[in-house]
Amino acid sequence: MNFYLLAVIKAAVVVGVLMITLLYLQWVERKVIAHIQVRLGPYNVGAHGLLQPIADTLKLLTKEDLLPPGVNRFYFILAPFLAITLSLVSISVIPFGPEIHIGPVNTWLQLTDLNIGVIFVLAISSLTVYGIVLAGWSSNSKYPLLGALRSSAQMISYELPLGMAVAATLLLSNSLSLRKIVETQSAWYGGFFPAWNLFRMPFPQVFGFVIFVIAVFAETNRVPFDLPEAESELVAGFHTEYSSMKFAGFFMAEYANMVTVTCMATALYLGGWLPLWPASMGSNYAPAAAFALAGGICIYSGLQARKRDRLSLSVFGALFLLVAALFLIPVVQALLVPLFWFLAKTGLLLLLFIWVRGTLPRFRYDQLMRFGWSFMFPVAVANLLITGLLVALVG
Amino acid sequence: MPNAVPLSWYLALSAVLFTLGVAGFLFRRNIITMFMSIELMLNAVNLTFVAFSYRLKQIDGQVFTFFVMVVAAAEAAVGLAIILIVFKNRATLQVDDLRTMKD
Amino acid sequence: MHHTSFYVLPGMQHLWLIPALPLLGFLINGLLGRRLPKAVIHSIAVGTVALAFVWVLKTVIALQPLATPHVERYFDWIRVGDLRIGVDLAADRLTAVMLLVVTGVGLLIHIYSIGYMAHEGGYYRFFAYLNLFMFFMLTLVLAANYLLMFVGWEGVGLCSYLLIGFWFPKKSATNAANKAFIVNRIGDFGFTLALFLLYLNFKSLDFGTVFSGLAGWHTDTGMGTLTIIGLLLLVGATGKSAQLPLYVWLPDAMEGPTPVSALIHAATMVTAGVYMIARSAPLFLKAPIAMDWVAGIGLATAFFAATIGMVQTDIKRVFAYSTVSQLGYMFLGVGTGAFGAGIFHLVTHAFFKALLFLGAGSVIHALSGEQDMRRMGGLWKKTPVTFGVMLAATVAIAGIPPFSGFWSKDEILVNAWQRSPVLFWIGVLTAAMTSFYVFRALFLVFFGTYRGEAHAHESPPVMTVPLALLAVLSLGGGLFQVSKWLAPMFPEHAPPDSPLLLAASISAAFGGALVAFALYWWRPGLADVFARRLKWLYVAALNKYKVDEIYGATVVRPLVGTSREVLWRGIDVEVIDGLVNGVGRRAVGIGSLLRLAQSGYIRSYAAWVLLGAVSLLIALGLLGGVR
Amino acid sequence: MDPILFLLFAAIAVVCGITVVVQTHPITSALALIGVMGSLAVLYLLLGAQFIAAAQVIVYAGAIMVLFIFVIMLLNAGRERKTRGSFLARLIGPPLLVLLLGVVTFVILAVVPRDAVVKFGSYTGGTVENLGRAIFTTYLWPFEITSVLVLIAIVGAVALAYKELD
Repeated sequence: MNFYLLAVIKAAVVVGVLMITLLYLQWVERKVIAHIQVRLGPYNVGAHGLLQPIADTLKLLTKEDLLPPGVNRFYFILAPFLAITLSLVSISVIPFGPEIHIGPVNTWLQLTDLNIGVIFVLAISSLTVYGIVLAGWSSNSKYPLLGALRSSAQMISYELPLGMAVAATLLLSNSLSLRKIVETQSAWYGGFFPAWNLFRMPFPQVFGFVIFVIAVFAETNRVPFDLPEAESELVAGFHTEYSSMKFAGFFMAEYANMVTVTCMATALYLGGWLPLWPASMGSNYAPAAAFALAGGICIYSGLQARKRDRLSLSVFGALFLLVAALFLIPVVQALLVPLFWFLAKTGLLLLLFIWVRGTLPRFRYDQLMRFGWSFMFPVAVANLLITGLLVALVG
Repeated sequence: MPNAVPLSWYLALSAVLFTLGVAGFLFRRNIITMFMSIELMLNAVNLTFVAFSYRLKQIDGQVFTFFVMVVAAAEAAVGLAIILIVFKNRATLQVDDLRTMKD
Repeated sequence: MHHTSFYVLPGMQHLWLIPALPLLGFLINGLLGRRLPKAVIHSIAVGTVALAFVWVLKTVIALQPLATPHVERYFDWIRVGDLRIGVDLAADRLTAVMLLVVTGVGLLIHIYSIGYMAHEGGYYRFFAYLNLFMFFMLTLVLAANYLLMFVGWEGVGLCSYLLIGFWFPKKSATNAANKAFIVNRIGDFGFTLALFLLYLNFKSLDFGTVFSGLAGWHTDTGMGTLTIIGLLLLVGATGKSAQLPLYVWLPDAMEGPTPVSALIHAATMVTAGVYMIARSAPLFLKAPIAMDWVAGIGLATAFFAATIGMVQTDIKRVFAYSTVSQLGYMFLGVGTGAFGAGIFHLVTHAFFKALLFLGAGSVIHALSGEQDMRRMGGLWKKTPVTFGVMLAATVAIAGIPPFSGFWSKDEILVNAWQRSPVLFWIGVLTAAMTSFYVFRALFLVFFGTYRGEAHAHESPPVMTVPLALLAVLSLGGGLFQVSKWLAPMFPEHAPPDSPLLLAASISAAFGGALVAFALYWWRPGLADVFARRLKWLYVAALNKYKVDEIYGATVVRPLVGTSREVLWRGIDVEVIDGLVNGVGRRAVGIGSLLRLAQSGYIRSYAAWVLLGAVSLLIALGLLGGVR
Repeated sequence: MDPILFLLFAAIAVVCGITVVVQTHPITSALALIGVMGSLAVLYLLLGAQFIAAAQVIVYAGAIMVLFIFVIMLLNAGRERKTRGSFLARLIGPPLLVLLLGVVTFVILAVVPRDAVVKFGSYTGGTVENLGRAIFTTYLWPFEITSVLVLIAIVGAVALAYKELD
């Protein structure tokens, strides 16, 4: 099968899935936060507000795309595109799963595997700052400018601990290709305990993982590091002046970045598509079980839910059960189980993002900087040094 | 169309870029732009390094490029700090205004 | 090039450690001494020297029997064309003797200095200099080629300069230091010329190469060349070893602290000339004329200095002239082909002369700075230990058998007799005079009634213990069969020691002692009587024959005059300054032109740079390399 | 395929380079310069220098140019004024530039053999492994010294910036 055609197909699939994910990630976030705050969240547009994202998108599309006076038109328009493009590019090296065989076709569940994949992602993420900076500067307005300066400073400051943490995992996996990094984590300690970099001997990357997560919170300008768009002081930060689709662009960019970094975390620390326990112990049936459980819960809660939810919930339940059944088919299993594991891990991390947003207050700017430079950075360096030392001694 | 590029094309490209850098240094009046022209020249030279490293199938050229990058980073840090001070003291970025050594 | 790298011979002895250790001490004290407490300073200084001494012992024992020279090549120092000077050290029997003397006596003097310098300023400076001196002296002794030897040679000169001028606030001290340095320079000039000639004729400065190259020299022309080389070396030696006519610096050198006089200006440095001639023995043996000159100058110096020494009243000066005279003895020895005897006398002299100086130092210390013998006397009660060691040293130098001085001196005299009886008789006379002035000093200082007013007190043990050790060496030093041990190195024609000669030298020794006894103890008045009778002679000797004044009139003043009138007023002011100022003026003129180019526009400068770069490119690309 | 890629990115590089020079607004020049750097990174990839390509993006585009843009934004540097200084540069500049380009091209054409071609993938030595090995063995000393240089630069920049602050 033609290389280019295959590549195009894969790209199409990935982008499509990603777009839907981005849409519904917002829905999930709103729902979860709502429930954290004991609200219902979106509820009326479609069952449980399932159509809310689409409605929002339509709204943004139809809104007037206004260009404030005095802006630097070219950069003002360029900025959001830059942001979203850069945020989408790095997804192309993420390995979602192992090599699969569909009839005559053998392919990896990955767009492309660079032998410098990790560095590639770092490089791209080091560029994302431009979108924000340009937006802030070209808006020709003080809040955006301040927000842009803040966020770029913040990104640059947190890129160092990020890179350091990643470097430590590279020492363990001894490769820069994300695919190989995942493959090196496929061992089992004692036949059942996963040798993910998170638990990897000689030096489990627990600290590295924590640092990584905190750093990407800052990289993606998420709570508690969302100062660039700290509405209480900067209105909406760098995208104050933006409206309609360009605003949506930044929005998407932020969520795309979230997805990317969670995928990175999964691949670097959580063993990518590898199961939590070996297939010999029936990990292949975990998806089925999980979906079955979810379906059960839905149906059960549907049974004694109010009239309006009764139908929708049981429909969901049925769907879940169907998926569970699907996962029992060997062929499908072979194809989708790794994907399931990958998405499960990523999804949990995304939930963490949302959860934190619902829980933590925002940092003050000086706190942010001090934390980044005088805590994160030293810890990351120490982590790197210890790892290197142990690898040199033991490995 | 042959599926290969003459090495001389790469070198020619770097020559062009270098000349552009020099031109920028000569004809721009803004310190920052001139500084950027210098970076442009550095990049041009890097290209030749890498090209020759390809030609000789030796890594050394790339090592030099690496060093050039490091030095460029250091130079940018200091140079920009200096520019900040110049602006602080003179409130201008126009090189032609900065000639107190003369008068 | 095997010797370009630090390669290890079978049985590598790491000779380099011997000089390196004192150098280490010098570095530590010189750099940090200002902050270190005195205890640390002198323990470092003494410790390093002690270690060096131990290492010397170990090496000498390890290298037994040392029949052939043991050479260690470390790395190339100079390599120009066919000239190759390596940093090579060599050890043979001669070196071994010198090493033992230098480190051994040096160690004792270091210890002594702890007590002597206890109350002086610049404590760390003093010990740093001493260590530096040890470094250079050991380099001189260990060097395996003339140039490295010359390095040590100059180095010890430098240290001697620094230490003579140790009390630089004293004008006389600085003058003495300058004098020593300049006079030595004259000698070194001869040495340098000798080195050039050696290289011209042997294409090398390695001892081994040069001496093996000598085999092919029989022709008279060759003899001529060798004679010239020998004479030039002799000039160098007369400078360093204070022989006629360049001895004048040594008496003044007594301005330095007494331990310095003992170490540098009695025991070690001043004997460098003797060592150098002995080292060049093969060369001198092929140049008999030069040999005769060595012997002649040696004997003349010995006699001449002795006459001066007889009448001096400053105790240190007496011993200074005595040193000059004894050095003359050594020259006489090596000059008459008795290299072994010369070195033997060098060793014994190192013992008793160091002892004399240290003893004198102890006396001066006891009398808190008094140096005039006329204001001493009767000290044997107050400072018994000092008296005892001084007595030992006196009998040793006077040649009273069976003490060390007698043996070495006797050997030299016997060899002198071999060459010609005249040499012998003058030598005996000198020996008598030597015995006279040392006993004179002894009587004046320790007997009779005390003529000074300072309150005398015995020195601390840190000073007296080294003295005692040196005393033992001075008395028993004759047991070291140095010349026998060195015999394999030199064609020693061990002459029959006839009873006549023996009697002559013994009687000379006792005669001198008796005369001194008579004049300064039995009939104190007699001395002045003699002085009045032979007034002209006495005064002449007392004023050191006005040699310094003569030099001043004939050499120094004309030199200074010409320098001032011609070099300074003429060349410097007119020509050089004129040139400089002229250049300056031109520069201003040119600058005023160039200033037009300085527009103050960075980009103009950039344009200039570009112009230069492009023209360079054109030069390289079109005229140069391409195609 | 190769020539297309090369020509494409070479064209981008040259156009961006020209933009750097002719544009009077610093921001534009800066972004154009980033463009040059990006396309050069691609060319590095074609030359089999993957790591250098990535480093090019991280260091130049990601760090150095960010600094530049920072400063431009901080000083809010607008279009440059037309000042008529340095008559000389305008006088001898253009001919010299032409000459420079001419000479260099001539030399290149003269020296580089015709058969020297670049074929994507025929040399992939620029891996992180090789580069790291070279840096930490052959070029260890330069590398260490460079670290000192960077330290000095940091200190210098901080010192200057402080002065700038108060």
